[in-house]
Amino acid sequence: MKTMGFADAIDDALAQAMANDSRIVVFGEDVHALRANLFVRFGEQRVRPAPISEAAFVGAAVGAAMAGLRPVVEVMMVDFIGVAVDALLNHAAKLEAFSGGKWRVPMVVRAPCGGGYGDGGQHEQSLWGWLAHIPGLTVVVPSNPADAGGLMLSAIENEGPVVYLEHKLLASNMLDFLGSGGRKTVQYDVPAEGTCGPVPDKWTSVPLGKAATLREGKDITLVSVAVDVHRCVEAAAALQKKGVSAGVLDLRTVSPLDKEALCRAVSRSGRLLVVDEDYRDFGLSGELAAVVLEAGIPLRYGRVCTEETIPYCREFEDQVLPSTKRIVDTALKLMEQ
Amino acid sequence: MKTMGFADAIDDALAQAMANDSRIVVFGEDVHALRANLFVRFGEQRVRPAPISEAAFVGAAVGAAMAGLRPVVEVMMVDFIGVAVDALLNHAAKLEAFSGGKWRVPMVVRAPCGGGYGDGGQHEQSLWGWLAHIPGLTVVVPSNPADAGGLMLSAIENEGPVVYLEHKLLASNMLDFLGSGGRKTVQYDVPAEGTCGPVPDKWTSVPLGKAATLREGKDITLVSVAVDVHRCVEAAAALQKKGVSAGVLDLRTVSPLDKEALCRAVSRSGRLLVVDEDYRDFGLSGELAAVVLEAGIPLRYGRVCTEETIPYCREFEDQVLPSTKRIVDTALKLMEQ
Amino acid sequence: MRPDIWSLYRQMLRSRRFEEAVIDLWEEGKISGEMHMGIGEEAIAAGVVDHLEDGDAMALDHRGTPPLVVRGVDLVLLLKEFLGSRDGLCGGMGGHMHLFSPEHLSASSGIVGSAGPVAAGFALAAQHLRPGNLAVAFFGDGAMNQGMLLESFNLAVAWKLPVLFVCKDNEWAITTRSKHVTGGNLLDRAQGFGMTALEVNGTDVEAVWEAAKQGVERARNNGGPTFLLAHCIRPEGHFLGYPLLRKSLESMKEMVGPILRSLPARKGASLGERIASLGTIASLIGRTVTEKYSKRRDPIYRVRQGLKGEKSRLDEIEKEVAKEIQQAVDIALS
Amino acid sequence: MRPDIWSLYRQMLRSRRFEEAVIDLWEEGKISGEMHMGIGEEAIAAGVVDHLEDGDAMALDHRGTPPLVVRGVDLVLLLKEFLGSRDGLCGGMGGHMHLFSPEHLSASSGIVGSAGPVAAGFALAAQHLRPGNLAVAFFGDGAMNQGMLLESFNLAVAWKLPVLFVCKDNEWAITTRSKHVTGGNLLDRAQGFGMTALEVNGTDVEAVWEAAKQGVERARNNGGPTFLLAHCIRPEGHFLGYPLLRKSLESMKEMVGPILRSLPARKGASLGERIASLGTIASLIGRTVTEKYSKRRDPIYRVRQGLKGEKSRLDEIEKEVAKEIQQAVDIALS
Ligand SMILES: Cc1ncc(C[n+]2csc(CCOP(=O)(O)OP(=O)(O)O)c2C)c(N)n1
Ligand SMILES: Cc1ncc(C[n+]2csc(CCOP(=O)(O)OP(=O)(O)O)c2C)c(N)n1
Ligand SMILES: [Mg+2]
Ligand SMILES: [Mg+2]
Repeated sequence: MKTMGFADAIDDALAQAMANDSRIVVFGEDVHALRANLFVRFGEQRVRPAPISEAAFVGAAVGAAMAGLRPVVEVMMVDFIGVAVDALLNHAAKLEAFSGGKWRVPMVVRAPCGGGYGDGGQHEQSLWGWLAHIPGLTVVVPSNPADAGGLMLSAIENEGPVVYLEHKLLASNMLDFLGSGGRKTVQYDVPAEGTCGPVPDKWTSVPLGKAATLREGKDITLVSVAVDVHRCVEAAAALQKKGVSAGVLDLRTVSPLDKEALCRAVSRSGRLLVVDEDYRDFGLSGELAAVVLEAGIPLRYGRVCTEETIPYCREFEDQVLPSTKRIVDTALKLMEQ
Repeated sequence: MKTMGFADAIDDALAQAMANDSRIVVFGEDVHALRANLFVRFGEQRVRPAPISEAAFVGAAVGAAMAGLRPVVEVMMVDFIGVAVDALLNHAAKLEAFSGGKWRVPMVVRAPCGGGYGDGGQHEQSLWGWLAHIPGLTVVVPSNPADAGGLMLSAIENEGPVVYLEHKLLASNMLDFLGSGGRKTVQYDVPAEGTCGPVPDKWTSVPLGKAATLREGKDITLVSVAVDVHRCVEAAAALQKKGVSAGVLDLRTVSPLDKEALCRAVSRSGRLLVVDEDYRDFGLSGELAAVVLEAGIPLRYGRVCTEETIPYCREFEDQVLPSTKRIVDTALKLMEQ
Repeated sequence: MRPDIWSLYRQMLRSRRFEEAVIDLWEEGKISGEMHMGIGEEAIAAGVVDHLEDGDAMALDHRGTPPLVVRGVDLVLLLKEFLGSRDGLCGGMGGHMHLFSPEHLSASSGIVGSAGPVAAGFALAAQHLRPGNLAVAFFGDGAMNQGMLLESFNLAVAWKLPVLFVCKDNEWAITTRSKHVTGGNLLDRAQGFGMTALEVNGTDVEAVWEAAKQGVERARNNGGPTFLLAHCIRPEGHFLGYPLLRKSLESMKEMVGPILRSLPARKGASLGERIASLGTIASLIGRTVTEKYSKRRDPIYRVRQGLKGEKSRLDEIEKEVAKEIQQAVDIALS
Repeated sequence: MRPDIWSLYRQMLRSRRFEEAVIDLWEEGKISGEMHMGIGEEAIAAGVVDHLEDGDAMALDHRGTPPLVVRGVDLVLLLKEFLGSRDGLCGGMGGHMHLFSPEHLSASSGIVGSAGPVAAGFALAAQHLRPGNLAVAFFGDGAMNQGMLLESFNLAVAWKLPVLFVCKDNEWAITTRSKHVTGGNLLDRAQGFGMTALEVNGTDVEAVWEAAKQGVERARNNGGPTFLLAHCIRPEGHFLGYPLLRKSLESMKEMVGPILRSLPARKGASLGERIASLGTIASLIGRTVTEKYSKRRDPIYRVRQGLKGEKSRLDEIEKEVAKEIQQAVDIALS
């Protein structure tokens, strides 16, 4: 056991995989700089800077994966997937079905996501629920270094397409690059346990589709991914003081969902509060409600999500993104029901 | 009152609007042929064929709407929105928020959607729930000629961006063009009431965000849009025979949702069955569960949706798309709970 | 090395007869979806695919049949896929717009322009895993306005990818005359990305073969991508049942009725503009119909003219191919 | 008609001083987000925007400040928006990457390449509603590989839209040298779409003004779009706080540490390739630093050299502009 940063963990696990499998290639804009360590160690052929042509190079990742490579293709921010999503929606996600199961697409789309550093509505989206709507895509959203590395390994080992989202508030290099820019004059509400933590000496894969129970609770279950997992833990502690026993479930994988873990927790607590940095409507928060109801489990339900375009102004932004306070308040309201 | 086909109703309402407002322009691939009547009446300047450049011309619709026009831009099938969705995700949907409310984008994206005629997984998607996930977009999905015309009027009159989806099984010109191709040797399960019906002599707008109760029911509420609304009506009749009183709600607008109508119906019946031709997970079906739960209404819940990539083979396709039989079976299961 | 005109002719004929069989099955209602024919493109398919070897890949568009037939994909599997049968090439899941043969590294897609990025990816894999192999992308003139295809040109040049981009220019995008919505000319456009671009008469199989040879060799020798603009025709219209080619009167009435009604409608464009629009539609129909019935640019007719002297051998091939196709159809339907 | 160098100079200086004030506010932590400077592009902004009239529109990229300053947008509103204040240009909702001024028909976006389609739409509206007006799109060399921009070139030509496409070629896309990922040259690329293309030294405001004049006149006279390739520099790096320009040692250590660790790591590329990668990174840093400190291609320095003789008038403008900016800052902060 050693400790490592969130971003370092991803690159470290990636490096381990690349060292053992020459079919793994990395490409995307500025990867020679953003992944300088991989660029130096594995050379420009395997860590290849790309033009600003997401549609072409994400589409190329599909073809490359079909033809024997295991590409890890980088989209600089998940917000930019808009120009390339056809490659996922109509190609990567559909190929196995189209080919009658004969052909699979072992590719990873790696993209920073999330807000909390004042980058505005086109650069702070989460979109994991949006992408998870597409059958055939696996969507992974880690919340700490150990999961980040382990899930990157399983993403690479997976025979189908995986969208791997790394939250910019957890990836310190990204936050420094896009946010502080070396300034000491700005602060961000960064969850310590998420940005740096214990990791194994040798990476082993963390299974896809398995949630992690961070805390058992008999009154209410808080479910989330990425940064908000830590907000939930904070909220659970605050709720404890108010005599409310709140459990916290870290989904880790948005699709496929760990339905057992979810239903087990909610059937015990009877209350589900979804905390989702992605947009509220037609996304993850609704899906979790449906899954529990389909299991025939009666529940009280609430959600704390991003409900609108994320504002640039830090103050407004804090009001729009889920916060510990909003979680606690909504949980207490739910307790009254 | 006269009767009119679904597709004719849309073009007729559009023609009425265009005759009264010269700012309304139509462009998209092959509109000179697909909308030949508009092309002849309003000329090539206002009904303009476009290159196969959805990203550019949907993006251009955003700019055109910002600068004073009221574009109705056509995407030949909603499946193809994948190459142009950035214009909706990061521009049309966000501009009002970005500009602090100073600038709005009165544009309509018109796209045929839906399956049931063996066109395969890249040409039969619905995606209304996927698009509705984006805050700032209105998503309209009519199920009959009267609504189709009236909702097109309100879509055009709306000051924000509207995605207007016309189901290909209801638009006989589309079904003939893409499906039968003039053949008498193929059949499709086309709901008569949806393809042809009474329409007003002069079009007036049907309000956005208002559902239509097609049938009251005290045991279970079937909620849907487009073609499946008619499957639900059929299923409700079948359920009646089995002694189950099933109500049917036609949402008509996916976003914004008519939450009152939904909650009213479900609080009465205590059971919600969502029938959604769009993909099941992280979409409309889950959102409806969340809305009802948020209102504090206890319910039994089920859904009949498309769960995977739509197969080409007509036989498999019928199994994957929602069907009256699946609706009835699932409803009866729900009744046992 | 010179092309073997006889084997090229046989391949073209196999594709033609295969697709003619598909037309019958479609008419009988046994095939669903938008059935796009490659009739008129056989010389391009034969002239290009003849150069491919094991490990070479193909990214195809919605007219993927001829390249797959020429590449040697099992005709019965193909037909069964068209018929949506469980034991078709893709188990009936993909259909004729989504044909996949891993053994031949061949994949098609119904999304216009997507053959470019996918071929770039195939070529990237070749660069890493199979040096000397290449990827071919087949697409139409309409696709030349699709951003992802244009991006893939640049990507292939920047990464020096072994790709042969083949543009089958039939001058149509469904009902649209491409020149009406396309700026400049396609050769300049491809060259503008720093790519070697060749133009060829796509109905002349030997010319296609010679041009493709250059591109294939450049790719195999790590010389980067080549763009091949091949002019051809679209006698069957955009797809089977194409309205502009309907013989039945009522379907014509259906089309013309609303148009004529809207001609005098109150409010709208000036009469001049309306007449102009009518003219546009009329000329599109006219052009479509003449294209169907003009033998002149039929690639198969062209070869036959060249080989007129050898009638007996032509007949022999004709018989053999007819037999092969008939057998495939019989098995597929049995 | 000749350009008024003095008013052009004043506009360039206003933009420069404004952005220098922004740098201070950013350093103080009062501005968030990725703060992209237009420093080095002032001659392009001034030389192009000087031709615009009421009803003309601008689609801007992530470096939208100079064109908006030159266009006459209220500096206080701009600054307040940068500061995220409730009464900023967009109520603090958009920020410096999403600046919108309906009165000036000006909109920016942080999505690379999107200025093309939006400008095409602005131009379409002009064609219908304001004949004689045009739209300008500002974007970078990196955007020239973004499909939607390339599509918009074709769309503008096909629809004969009054657009002036202005490519601010600083040869960079963040840390990437554009020539390394771009095939051919950008002028040919634009011409490949059948568009008139002009090349100009983007640090020479009079040259930009003359070239822009041609494009603007063509657009106003229904002559369709023009592409203007303007070469410039990027002295401040990609954005403020750009790692390759950090002075602090520890941040350099942070960057260099992992690189050096991975140099000898077991398994991976050959030592030669590793050295090559190192060399690439080193040269990028070197290039970035020299670009910051070479006055030679600073557009403002260039004008001053030309006007050396008129020192007193230069100083006067200098004073007036400094005063204007200082006042704006004071009001914005008050
Ligand atoms: C992205 C996208 N837009 C539109 C379509 C609808 N569509 C299918 S084929 C076609 C025309 C393609 O023209 P071209 O590339 O020249 O091929 P051709 O049919 O002429 O062989 C269009 C517009 C599509 N399939 N994908
Ligand atoms: C579609 C998209 N991809 C990637 C990015 C990230 N990004 C922001 S600026 C930039 C470089 C743009 O280069 P260029 O167009 O030359 O403008 P410059 O910054 O050099 O002025 C990139 C890649 C983005 N904003 N949008
Ligand atoms: Mg064509
Ligand atoms: Mg640049």
